[in-house]
Amino acid sequence: MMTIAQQAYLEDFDWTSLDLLFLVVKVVLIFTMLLVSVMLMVWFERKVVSDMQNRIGPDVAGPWGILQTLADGIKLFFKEDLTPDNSDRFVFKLAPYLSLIPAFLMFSIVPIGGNFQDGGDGSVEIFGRTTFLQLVDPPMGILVFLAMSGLGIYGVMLAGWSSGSKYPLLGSVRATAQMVSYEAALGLSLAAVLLESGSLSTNQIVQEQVDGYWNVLSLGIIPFIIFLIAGTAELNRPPFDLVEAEQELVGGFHTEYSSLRFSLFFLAEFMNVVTMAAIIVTLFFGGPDGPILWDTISWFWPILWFFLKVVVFLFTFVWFRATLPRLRYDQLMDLGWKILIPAALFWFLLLAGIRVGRDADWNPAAILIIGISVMTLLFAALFRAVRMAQEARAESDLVEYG
Amino acid sequence: MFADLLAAEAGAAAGFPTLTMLIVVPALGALLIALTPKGRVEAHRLLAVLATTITGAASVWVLLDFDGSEGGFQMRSADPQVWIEGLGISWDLGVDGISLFLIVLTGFLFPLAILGVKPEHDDKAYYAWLVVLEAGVMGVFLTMDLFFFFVFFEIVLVPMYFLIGNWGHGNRKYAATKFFLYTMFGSALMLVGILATVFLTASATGNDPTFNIVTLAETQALSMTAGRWIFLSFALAFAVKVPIFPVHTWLPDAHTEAPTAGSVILAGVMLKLGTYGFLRFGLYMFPEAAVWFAPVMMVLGTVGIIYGAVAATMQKDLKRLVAYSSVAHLGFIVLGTFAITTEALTGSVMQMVNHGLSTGALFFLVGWMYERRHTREIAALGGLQKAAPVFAAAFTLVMLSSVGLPGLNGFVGEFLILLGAFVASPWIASIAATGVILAALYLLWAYQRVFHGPAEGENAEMAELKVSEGLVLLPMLVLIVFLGVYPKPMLERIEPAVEELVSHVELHVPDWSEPTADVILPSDDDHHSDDDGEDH
Amino acid sequence: MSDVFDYIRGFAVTFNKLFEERVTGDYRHDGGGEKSPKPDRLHGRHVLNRYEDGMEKCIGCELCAGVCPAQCIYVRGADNTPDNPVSPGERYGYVYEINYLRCIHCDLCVEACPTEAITESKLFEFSFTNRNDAIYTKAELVVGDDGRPQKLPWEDWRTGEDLATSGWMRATASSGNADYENKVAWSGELGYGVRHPEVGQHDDETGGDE
Amino acid sequence: MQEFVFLVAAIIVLAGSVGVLLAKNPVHAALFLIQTLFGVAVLFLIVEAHFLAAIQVIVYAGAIVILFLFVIMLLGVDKSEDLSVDPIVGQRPLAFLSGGAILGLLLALLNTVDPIEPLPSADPARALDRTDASGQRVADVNQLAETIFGEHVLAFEITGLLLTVAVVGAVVMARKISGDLQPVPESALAASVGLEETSDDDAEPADAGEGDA
Amino acid sequence: MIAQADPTQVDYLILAPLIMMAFGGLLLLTITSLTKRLSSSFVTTWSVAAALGSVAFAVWLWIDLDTLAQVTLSSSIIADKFSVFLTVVIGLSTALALMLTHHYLDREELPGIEMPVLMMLSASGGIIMVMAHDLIVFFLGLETLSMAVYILAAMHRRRFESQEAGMKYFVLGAFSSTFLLYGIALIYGSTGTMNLAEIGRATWLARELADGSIEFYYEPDGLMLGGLALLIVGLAFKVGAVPFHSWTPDVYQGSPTPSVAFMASVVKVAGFAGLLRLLSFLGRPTIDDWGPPLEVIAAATLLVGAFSAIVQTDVKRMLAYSSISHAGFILLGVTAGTDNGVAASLFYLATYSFLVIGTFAVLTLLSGAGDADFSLDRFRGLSRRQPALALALLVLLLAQAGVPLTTGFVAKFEVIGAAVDNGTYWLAIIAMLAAVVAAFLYIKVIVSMFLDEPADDAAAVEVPRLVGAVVAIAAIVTIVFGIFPGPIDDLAREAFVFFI
Amino acid sequence: MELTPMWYLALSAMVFSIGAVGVLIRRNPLIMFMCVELMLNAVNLTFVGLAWGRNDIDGMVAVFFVLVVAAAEVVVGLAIVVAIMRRRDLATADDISVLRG
Repeated sequence: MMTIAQQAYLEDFDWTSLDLLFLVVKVVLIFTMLLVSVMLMVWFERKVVSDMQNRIGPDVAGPWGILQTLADGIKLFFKEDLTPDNSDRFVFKLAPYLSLIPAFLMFSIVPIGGNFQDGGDGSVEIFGRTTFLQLVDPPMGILVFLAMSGLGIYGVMLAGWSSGSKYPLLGSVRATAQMVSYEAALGLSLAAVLLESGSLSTNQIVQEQVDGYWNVLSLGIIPFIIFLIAGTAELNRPPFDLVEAEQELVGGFHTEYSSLRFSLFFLAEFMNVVTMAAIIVTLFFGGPDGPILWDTISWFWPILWFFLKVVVFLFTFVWFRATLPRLRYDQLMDLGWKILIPAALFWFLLLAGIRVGRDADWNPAAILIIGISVMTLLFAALFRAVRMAQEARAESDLVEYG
Repeated sequence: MFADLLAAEAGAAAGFPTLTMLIVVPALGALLIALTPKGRVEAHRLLAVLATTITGAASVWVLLDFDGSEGGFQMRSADPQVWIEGLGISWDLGVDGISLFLIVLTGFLFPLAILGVKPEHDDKAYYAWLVVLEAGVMGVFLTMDLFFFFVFFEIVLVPMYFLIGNWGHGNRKYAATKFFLYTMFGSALMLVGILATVFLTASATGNDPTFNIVTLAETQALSMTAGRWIFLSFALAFAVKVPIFPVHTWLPDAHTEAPTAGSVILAGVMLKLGTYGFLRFGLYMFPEAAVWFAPVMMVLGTVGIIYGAVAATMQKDLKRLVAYSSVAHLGFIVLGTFAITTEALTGSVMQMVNHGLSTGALFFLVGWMYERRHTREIAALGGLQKAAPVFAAAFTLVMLSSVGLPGLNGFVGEFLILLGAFVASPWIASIAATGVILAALYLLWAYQRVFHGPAEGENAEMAELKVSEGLVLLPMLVLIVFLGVYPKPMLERIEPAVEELVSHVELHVPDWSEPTADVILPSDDDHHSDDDGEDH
Repeated sequence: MSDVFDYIRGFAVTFNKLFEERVTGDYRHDGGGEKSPKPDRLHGRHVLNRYEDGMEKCIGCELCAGVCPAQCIYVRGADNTPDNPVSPGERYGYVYEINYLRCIHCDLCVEACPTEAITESKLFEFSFTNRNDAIYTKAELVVGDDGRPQKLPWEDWRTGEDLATSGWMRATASSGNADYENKVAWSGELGYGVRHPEVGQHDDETGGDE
Repeated sequence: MQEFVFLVAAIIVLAGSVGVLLAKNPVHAALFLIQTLFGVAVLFLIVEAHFLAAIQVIVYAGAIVILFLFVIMLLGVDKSEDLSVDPIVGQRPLAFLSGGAILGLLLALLNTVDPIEPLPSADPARALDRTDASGQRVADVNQLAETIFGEHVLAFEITGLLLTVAVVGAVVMARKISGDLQPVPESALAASVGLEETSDDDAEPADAGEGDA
Repeated sequence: MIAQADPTQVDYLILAPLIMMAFGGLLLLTITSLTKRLSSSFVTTWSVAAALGSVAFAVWLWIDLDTLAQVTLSSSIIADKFSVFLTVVIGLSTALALMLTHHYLDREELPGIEMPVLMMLSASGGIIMVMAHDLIVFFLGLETLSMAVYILAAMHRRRFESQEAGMKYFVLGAFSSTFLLYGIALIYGSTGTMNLAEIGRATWLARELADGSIEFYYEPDGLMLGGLALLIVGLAFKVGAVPFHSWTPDVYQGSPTPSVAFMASVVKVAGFAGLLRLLSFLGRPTIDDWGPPLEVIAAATLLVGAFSAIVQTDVKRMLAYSSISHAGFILLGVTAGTDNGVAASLFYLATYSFLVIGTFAVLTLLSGAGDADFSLDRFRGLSRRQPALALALLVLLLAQAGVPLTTGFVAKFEVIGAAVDNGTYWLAIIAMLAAVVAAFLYIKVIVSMFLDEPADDAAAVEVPRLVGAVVAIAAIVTIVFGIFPGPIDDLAREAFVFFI
Repeated sequence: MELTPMWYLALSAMVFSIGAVGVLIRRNPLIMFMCVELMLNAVNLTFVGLAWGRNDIDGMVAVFFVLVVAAAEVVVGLAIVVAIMRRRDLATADDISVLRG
């Protein structure tokens, strides 16, 4: 049975029917929604941060300054577009789009609504057509997110390189190392989710979490925490914003950008924030899952719950920014490689072990105890190895300089 | 493992594995020498002498034990020790009239070579290499297995290479390398030939491959073309080893630069590997090809005779002269081999021994002369006769043997060869005969220049032959005379084997029979070969 | 483990701030609130001073331009015409421009000035929409007849804010009194009155710092 | 429709690969490589290899090319290569010739092949269009998982070994080494400052492509 | 013929040599990271023990093989006598090469255990290759092997040449791997499977003849032909056959000597194992198809190797070319494609491994600290300084030259025998000529060692016990099995693959 | 015209050849690696095309493993390049020619 969402695929897609129209409408909707959400997100961030710093924040443009982002955008739009002499012009111009497009595409797999209660598959009826409230639901679903977040690095990287200037280059090299490193942790914590859902499709992942059996709890909180941290790093947001570290790198990869091109980066960055929040919600918090309070507007509740959850995570990101100081580069790498990745891996193994044990009817308590003790042992070994390496390095430095 | 081999032979009819002993004793001797501590020069020498003497004694025992009336291989073990099963390679030794005297010659010359000269340095390695060499040479003469033949044929290169390279004179590195590469190059193709023989025979007969010479020779399963090609590959190896005219150039260098013992062994024994190879692996294994190529080989042999003689005449270095005389002498042997008559073959075998004795002795004498005078240049010598008459006398005798003076051993061989060759090809034999005259020319001339005339400077004070040296030389001189006067015991042991070889050739080569002379020449007093041969 | 709680405490701190009172008032709109007082050493935009008789202090010596690390000052001097002098002495600043897109308000020009011609005010709220506006010419920099900075259209300040000036010190006494050579002292400024020296920097207390 | 998408993707792929071949700047080459990889991912999608398309992008674009770019930037080796100089006289025509030969041979071979169809002997359990109990087509990722962890489990384990080797190797190469370095041989130094004689004594210069097919 | 007791069960005995080797390396890695300072003798003991353990398991497996071949893990791994034989060879070679690293790392002051670890992991890749019964597994084994060897080549971080060697090896290695992989893809296209047994089954078609009997015939399509050609190209690179040899001299010269010893033995063994296995699963007709080109490759390899070696002044480089020539000899056996040929190749591989490791062991010693100077001067008068070492090297060099009473001779004898048996006389003749030409260069070294006077300032090099042991083992094996090659030969014959 | 696996094979042959030429003519090791990646991708295309044509999952499995190998190769190769470049500021392979050959 070919579902409608899957009809976005080339085969079986009826190019003449209303399917096409539906698709176009969905694309436009998602696009608009993202743009609007970016606008609001920027405002929201500035507002919340200023609140947390006992400031007022933007309040001039529009009520409570809500149109501030729009004003900024218009300003940027009219600013002079500079291209440094040293730059690699083609790449310099290409880079912002490389940043923006993956950011757009990433959202296409997020189910933003639909009834998943009582075994529902999340489809809704609109104008007599059954459809999903998501752009596409490809079988490899969540991998699109990983792929796009991988592609997003190019924008940052090439922007930095093509500027022909040292700070952007340093910023982009940092960004690359950081994003590649944290993508591993991201993927590994994601694997735990996949283990639970048994499918890569986001729709399936949501279906499996229905009625409050959210992954955040059923997987233990660890994968979620790792995903949250790694996701923040992936977004280059504080406290992982070494990429732009103003004090050291002026503005990081986009130092040389101005005007519209700069705004594209800006847009992509915040779009990614929104998407990341949406993904977290989808993966760990049941997506649009939530109680349907009044049946008359049943389509409304999932959307509401979804956006509420997203807003909570948007707030969390801002909260991070307001609270945590920026990490040093080596701390960043240590956190990623020595803590998050092993932890994600070990937790994944533990979950897999429990699952196997469940299938084989082993004593769950015993598995848990044994598993956790093995994990502890492994972690101890890991830390010992790290300490050994540090000592050895210190010693060799001593020999070298002493 | 050796114990196995010994046991295998012990179980055989011969009772005691004499033939294996001929190879194993020197090999063990070398091992013992290698294991003896470095400084014990006398111990090394003693061990070397012991090993070679025991081998020599054993060879003599083989000689005595040999049934002279039989032509085939004797003393073979009934149950050959399998070495590589999949290829049908086994440890199988045997001796017939052809190899018998070469074995004895080897057993005889090695102790003398060791006793005759002392190395100037590195005694241990020197003796070890020499004794290893003996094992290799013995192996070539004794083995009944193509594979082992090749192994021994190649392995002798290594000790000889080191003997020349380490204890030789002047340009020794060059000479040693040239020697090694030439002979290795020669035998390279032989390996292909050997393998082709084995596998072609195996596929023709449908049997498992075997490397046994007798089996292969008796089977004669090769096609004519294959046989000829393979013969060529063998011939190249032997031609280099002999050496035959165009591929001889390594020999003067090697002989000249080798230490005295090396020269003696090289000339006395190692060159015989080639001529023996021609007999055993040319005629015996590929009779058809041998007959087909015989004219060419005879011509080459004759060219060698004349070329060697002419080149010898022009040499300024006495040792080099002797080396070139070897080329000439071996030309005779090749000529005799490919004449393929009973007389010529008998003569060839005889001449192999003769050449070993006379040239070996000559090299001894030249070597001692060099020890005394530190030069080998003919022009720098002269009038030695006065200072060292005994030395001169010995030299005369040996030289005359080399020339082929009747009454000495050289004559018998050369005469038989020419006699046989004349029957096969009068023209070639006639030309070859001039070689005898040329030999007289260059040797006598050299003798005259070196020993006659006024003795000047150091030449006048040259020391006389020492007793120890005399004792080394004496057996050789005795044999030279004895074989010249009374060759019968030797001939009658050789002939049955040769007869059988000739009949083997006749059997396997259609339309060919042993050339016979229209006129039976009056035979020599001691030459009863025809009658004896036809007795059985 | 305590680390984790420390983190949580940190988050609690920022979260609690959400509900605290804002420290910033809404001063932008008239009547919307009071501006908070400026710190003593705030460096605002420059003014070119005059003597009491209305003569300009600037003598066009270009020391300020020379010392400026951002190279934002452009000065060209000219000879005074004897019958109508702009400044006392031979020369006066004929052209005096400061580019505020470059100026970093380091105050070095003020220290370099031998005549105290250039000083800094506490006015910093100016936003222009044109690059040309960023370059303040002499006409805009020089104080008005009342000895106060001129208010330019794009500058946002309220009455009285031009009263405060940036505090600064000098290495040499500006008054020309040889007794105060090498002593740190406050300068008297036209129109702003004499400020009290900060503690420990008065020559009476320290007696010089040899 | 499929054909159209294939053609577009094929053009993208070919243009990208020619771009890699000809780009002077390594960064541009990397960008062209991404283009190719993306085209290949699309081609994967056409035949419903969704999972492969996704990991193609994740692994290649998301990791491999990033690594390339990272190294280019880290080392600052992004200077353009002068393609108009033939490194070894005659190497370039030869290379094109051998490339053409490879292509020609391959195409000729392919031309002889019968249409590629499912083999009669094929195992239905491994068919791509296998359906599950409910008649729904099994997604490629599920099939891949079953095969990789079933039939090819050993190969999967070996990839672990392989990656360990790669990591150990990378760590070894990247580790700071104490002590004095042995001098870089004269010839290398001469080459780096572009002295004339290097071209002389390099009669047979280092050439990575000599042993081609 | 091929037995698999229960497809769902894993036969761990078959995997034991592989597991032993791989886990030996990985555990060593783990232990090192957890201990403060690991004595290098522990590392050596551990790694050599693991390699020998692998050999021991392989021997057990050999004895245990009651059927002709056993497969496990969905028939992706095969244990027949062929693979077990080569596993033993790889294990022993690895053990010897590991024994060299100890001294080398100490002398060159290269800290770290990565060299032994990488060697062991690489060797496990080699074991996978020889045991592979599935093209994917084979390819992954090859990559594991190669990847580790690239690093081993670049291991001497203080020597620029070493890294250069690593890079050259890597670029060309990766390049050739793609050819191999493309070949695998095309074969897959032709047969629809990558399992060797199934490929064999798919390739051999049956047809019923008029008289009712069934005839098996082989009809390769274009994909199969192209696939095999590309496979051969890829593997020819790995074994360093002409014209895919250009990496060999540079890599050998630049790489750390123990790595070279490892490369020359294990990598060659694995590469040839692949060649033999891949050509054999399709049977005799494959050889008929590919015989002529392979023969040309073999001849070119022989000649180029031998002649290029002559002009070298650097002994290590010279040995690199000579190793090319040796590859040509082994190819003789492969091209013959007969039982004899395969057995001969196996014998050659087994004995050559010892030879070459022994030779490079001596080279390691003689080059001295820095591992850079391999000129002939280093060998001058070695016999005076260190007669035992010189004698051992003499034995090894003579064996490489193919002088009788050494394994080198028997090996050459057998491969040439195979070529002759197959009727390719011209190839056999070229091989012998190449042998003579090559002999010249070994003689050059021997002359230097025995006939030249030592340089005045030449000091005797210290011979550490382990390296000495390696040299001694190599020399003894060379001599003993040169005189009595029967045992190895029997094993090699027992191990040959079936050529239909 | 209908899309057949042959289209895939032909395209991959072209990409493979382009990659091979690239390895041969380019001197920058990094670009050489990229060309090797091109070749690997060509192989992947072949595998996928064939798997589709034969209706068999094995070809796709092979692609999976090739991806792993490609990743490992790049890691090792780039590590070596970085090690080399640290010692000398060279970008082209034939500048690196200390070793003859």
